[in-house]
Amino acid sequence: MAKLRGRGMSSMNYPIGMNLGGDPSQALVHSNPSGKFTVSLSSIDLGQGMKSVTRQICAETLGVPVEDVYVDTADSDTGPHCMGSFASRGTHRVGNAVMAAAREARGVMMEAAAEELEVNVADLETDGRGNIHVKGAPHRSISTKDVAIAAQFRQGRTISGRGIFLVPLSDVDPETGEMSPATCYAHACLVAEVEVDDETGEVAMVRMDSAYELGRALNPRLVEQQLVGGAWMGISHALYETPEPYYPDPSHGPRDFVEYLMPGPGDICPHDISVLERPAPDGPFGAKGPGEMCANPVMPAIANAIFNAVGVRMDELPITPEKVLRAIKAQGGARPQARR
Amino acid sequence: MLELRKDIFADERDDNLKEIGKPTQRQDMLGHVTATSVYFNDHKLQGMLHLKVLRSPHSHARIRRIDLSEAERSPGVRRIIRGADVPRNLNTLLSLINFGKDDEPTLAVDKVRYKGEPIVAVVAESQREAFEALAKIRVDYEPLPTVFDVEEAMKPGAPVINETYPKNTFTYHDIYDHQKIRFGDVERGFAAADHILEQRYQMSPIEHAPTETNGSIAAPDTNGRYVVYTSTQALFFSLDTCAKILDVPSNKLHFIGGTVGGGFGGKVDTVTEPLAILGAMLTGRPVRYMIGREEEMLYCAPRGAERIFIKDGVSRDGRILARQFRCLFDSGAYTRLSSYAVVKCAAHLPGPYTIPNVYAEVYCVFTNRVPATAMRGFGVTAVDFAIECQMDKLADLVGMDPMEFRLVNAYRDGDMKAHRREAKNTALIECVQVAAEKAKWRIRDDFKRMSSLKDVGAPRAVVPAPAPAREAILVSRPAGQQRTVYDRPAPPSPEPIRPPPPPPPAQPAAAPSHGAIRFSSVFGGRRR
Amino acid sequence: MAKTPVQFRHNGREVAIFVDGGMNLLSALRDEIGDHSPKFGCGQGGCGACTVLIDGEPVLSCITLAETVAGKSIETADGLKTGPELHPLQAAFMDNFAAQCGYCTPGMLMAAKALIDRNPDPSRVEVVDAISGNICRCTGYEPIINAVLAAAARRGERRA
Amino acid sequence: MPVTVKTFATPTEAAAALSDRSARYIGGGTLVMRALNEGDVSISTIVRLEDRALTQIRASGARITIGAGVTLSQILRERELSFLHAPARLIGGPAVRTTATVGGNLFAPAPYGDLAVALLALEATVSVMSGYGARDMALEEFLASRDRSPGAFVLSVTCDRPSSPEAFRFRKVARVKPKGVSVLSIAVSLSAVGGRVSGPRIAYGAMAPTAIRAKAAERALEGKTLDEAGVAAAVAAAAEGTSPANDAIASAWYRREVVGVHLRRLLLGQDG
Repeated sequence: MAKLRGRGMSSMNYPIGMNLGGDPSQALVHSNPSGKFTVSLSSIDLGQGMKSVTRQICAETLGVPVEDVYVDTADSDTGPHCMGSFASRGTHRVGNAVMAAAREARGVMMEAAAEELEVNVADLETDGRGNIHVKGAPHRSISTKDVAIAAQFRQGRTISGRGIFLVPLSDVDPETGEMSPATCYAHACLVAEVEVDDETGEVAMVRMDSAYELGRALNPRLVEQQLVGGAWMGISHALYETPEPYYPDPSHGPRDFVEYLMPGPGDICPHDISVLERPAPDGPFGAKGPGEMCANPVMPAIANAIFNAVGVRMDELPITPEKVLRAIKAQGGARPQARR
Repeated sequence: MLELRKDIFADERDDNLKEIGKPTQRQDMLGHVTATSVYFNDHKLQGMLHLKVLRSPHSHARIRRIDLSEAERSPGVRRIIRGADVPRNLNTLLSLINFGKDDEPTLAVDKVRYKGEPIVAVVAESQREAFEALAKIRVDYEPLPTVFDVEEAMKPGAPVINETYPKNTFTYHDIYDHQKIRFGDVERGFAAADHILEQRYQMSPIEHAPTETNGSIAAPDTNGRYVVYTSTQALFFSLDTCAKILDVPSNKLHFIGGTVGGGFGGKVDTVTEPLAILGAMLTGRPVRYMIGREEEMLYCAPRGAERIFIKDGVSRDGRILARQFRCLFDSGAYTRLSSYAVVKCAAHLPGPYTIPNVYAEVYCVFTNRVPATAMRGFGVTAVDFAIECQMDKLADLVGMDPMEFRLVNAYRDGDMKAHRREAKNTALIECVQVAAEKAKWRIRDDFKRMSSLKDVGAPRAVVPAPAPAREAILVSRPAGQQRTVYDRPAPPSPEPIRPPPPPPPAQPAAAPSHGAIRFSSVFGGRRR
Repeated sequence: MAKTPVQFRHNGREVAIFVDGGMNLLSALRDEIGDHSPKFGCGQGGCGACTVLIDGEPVLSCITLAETVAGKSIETADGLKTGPELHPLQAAFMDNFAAQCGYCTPGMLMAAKALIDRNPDPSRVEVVDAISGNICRCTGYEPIINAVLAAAARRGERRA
Repeated sequence: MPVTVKTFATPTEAAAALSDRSARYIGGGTLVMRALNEGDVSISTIVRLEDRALTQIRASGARITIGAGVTLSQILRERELSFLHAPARLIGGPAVRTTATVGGNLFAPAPYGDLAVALLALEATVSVMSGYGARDMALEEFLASRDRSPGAFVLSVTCDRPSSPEAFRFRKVARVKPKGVSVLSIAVSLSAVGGRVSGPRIAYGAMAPTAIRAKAAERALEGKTLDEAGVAAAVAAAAEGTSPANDAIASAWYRREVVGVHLRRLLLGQDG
């Protein structure tokens, strides 16, 4: 009996947004009479943090504290069109739409402030704490609340903005496949260490180290949520999951969370992550989107680690103990490769 | 543990922002921990009815007769819905963006094409009464031959699963049964290679398994509208799909969602909303249609299986000279979104590496299984698994460290990709370097000095000369027959396993490239 | 349909409802009481999203026959706060970003409460066992485990 | 037809009510309530028995009797039952263990029913109630006949407490940690006379439609020492007489392939 350890790696990129573009999203931003802002979207938050990341983008663009912004999602009567929450498009597409809407709203807010302070708009700046003041003269200042009141009740202005973001649709050449699939890509490299039981084919995760390049990390805690949870799903895809355990034979499909195998809280391993930020030229504050690609590098890294540990190639997902054991037996036993 | 490497690409960023880059608490976190976040199923409506569907026990069968007489008399039943009651009982999701033909009924009428396909919906006062009525429905089936393997499905004479696509493959550009990538000349590349490696990879289907199952509640609203609480991942996508299937103006529908118990791609297909709304229309009462867990596991769309064949030519010094793909997407019985994933897959090839000769054919194949749909990493996950396993084998073949092998072939700013666009804003090299450092994986200094911004352009920036007019052949090898050739590639097998496609018809100069995937706005009418 | 009266304590409050024969506790709480904090995830006893405490013990309300809780005391995530003040578990889940979609969170919180009420100073292994019947598809569990350990520690400090 | 819940004070009344084919006996509810939730309309009556005896644990000397209504968490609280803690702890999560009962576990189809595996290796007897009244039978006999006797339910289980911790060993092989359904499970109860195994009893879970005894392995272990050489014959015979299924957890091939490996590790006290 032997438990053999091995390390494997993988590297990859991932396109941001719907392939070929043509997937618009819109946003509306408006202020209430006391300078608190609402972002109206029809975009969905299914856990990825859509509400939170668009809230930060809006606050940054307006120059107000994040507490002064609330994001209202997914009502088709109040939220303008959004293509949907998929294809790693939320941060990039919706974020850009919110940024455009916030920019327009900020323009009105600054004009209203200029009128109140009797200065030129160009001389004003926001302090991000809810005040607008004359550059170099912080004492000549007005709160966003007072600006909103003035705009609403004296100046008759609406502090609001509309935004849309659209990557124009690309054609695809039928003969060569020439196309413009995406405007930016996230990147990753991941190292997985596993322990393989050469008598049972069981594979246990030992640890993972990874580097992800995601454009600007708008909120590191949200990025961490995606990368940690996504890597767990990657382990699950690699070693456990499928509704057709005997594919292409469709029989014996799992019916519940007991039969549908996923790693339990006792199967997880340490995972150290480095995040690189190369801003996307067309991303909101350079952001791309970590949502989808985070699971992908784990699968091949594990397969390659298993080869390093016992010398068998696992070319079919999921890599079950049965597949590993059959391969080891076919090879006449484990053949550990050079330790890495 | 997560660290931000601010030292890398620092000159491309302004890090002095007030809100961006801060670890701000989630706007929805308080709602989550106090269990007050409102999901679709947390809406309680007066007099709510419950909808359940009868699912096919067969993977492929003709429906001879449906007898509802006993079920209609079953206690608590308020309405039984058949295919004939659905205003437009044929749809394909991407018809909203003008891509593909309508090929899937909301409720099966003449034929079932996968086990679990909905045939009849029962709307009753309680779930129990709906279940009891379902048990009283009698359906007379004539079982048909089935096919579950993508390569079997593509063989001449295979059972026709989805009559909309009689060859069991989706149609691209109105003329081809697959999406092509042609870049340089792979045969030239193979001829120049020191090693050829030809391998087969397979990913089984994967279920999204969100903790909240798919579902929706539809209710008659004031002034003749219908309000719909839904778990959809794409509010307007679902709204417009329902407007089309139910043949009502979109402003008759008021969709509310936005807080969803996990999706991962599994809540785009809009399987519950049309029936819930139709139930509300036919009964005048609120109707809830929530998928059960066993239904979700067995009969709701998973991430589709993919079979991938890769043939690589590599030089002794570790440069990949040619890479050829044949990818078969198992779409199940209907198109859903697999047709789109195929094009995304083609665009992704040959992975984040600069290879002068690339050839690919990617197919969307129909089989008698549950239709596949989008999932996290859609179109890319399985092919990245295949490519990265292949990269590891190639490194082994040429005796290189796998990290260094990737660095040698990594794409950089200014390189020409196989889809004929220049690479920009790349960072693969830096990710590999940082991961190696983090994992204490030793790579040589000259590899540590490489950069996505250095040694770019030049020969790597041009579109190479095309191949002479011939179809390169990639033999589909059965599992367990992986092949490595250490000298010259074997000559292509005489018989192509697919007949060569017909030449493209001549196009009027003005027209857009025929059938090029053309997205109208989601509100746009259909063009074909 | 024959209805059966059932009386029990719900988050400290005496309640009486009528239930259908065979109704499970999850439906009773959500549809009859109006407490939507326990979630339907499977109805099979497999995901833990419907976890509540009966007389301090964790149970899956979806596979609990409603009429068997007569005279018992039931706690749900809806009753975790004391007034405006968050329960240490709720605060720790926030600090540790231990929720994404939030659907498993109520069940996770109750499974964790059952543990730290009995065992104020649990080990990581004990925490892992306590949540082992609760499925989370988003977080990878690590932040949840850390949150429960942090909540227990925080309570310890309070007592000290 | 709506579901009716009937609650009785005595086994006899409950047994009478169960003569109705649409009636099901409910223990902890993990099987019956799930069936109802999933839309099993063959159940229209649920029969409950409220009899304190069902939840009692009675020990007299080495002999111990466990009421069918005793829950797995009750077992885990009971020092008298420490020999059953290993299997009990590995079933479900805490919330399942709060309600899942000893009796219910005897009816759980493969790959469930790990407690039955442990009890089988302990040669437990069960008191089974049916229309004909209560009768005691060997657990092995009960498991073989349970699916042919609808309406029967279990009142209690009785077994001998193992003489020492080494005398009873249990291993569950699951994909998911810490709580997962069995790829297979193994229970071994044995005594060693002068370092040699005597009268070993080996039971498997998920190696047949119900928990079964590994008779061939038992014979091969008789009189042997507990070392690599001593257990070799039993390991070689481990899969004999088994008929595991292909299911979502593992294939029959895999179960046969590894049962010997796990039996060896259990007998030699190796982990993993």
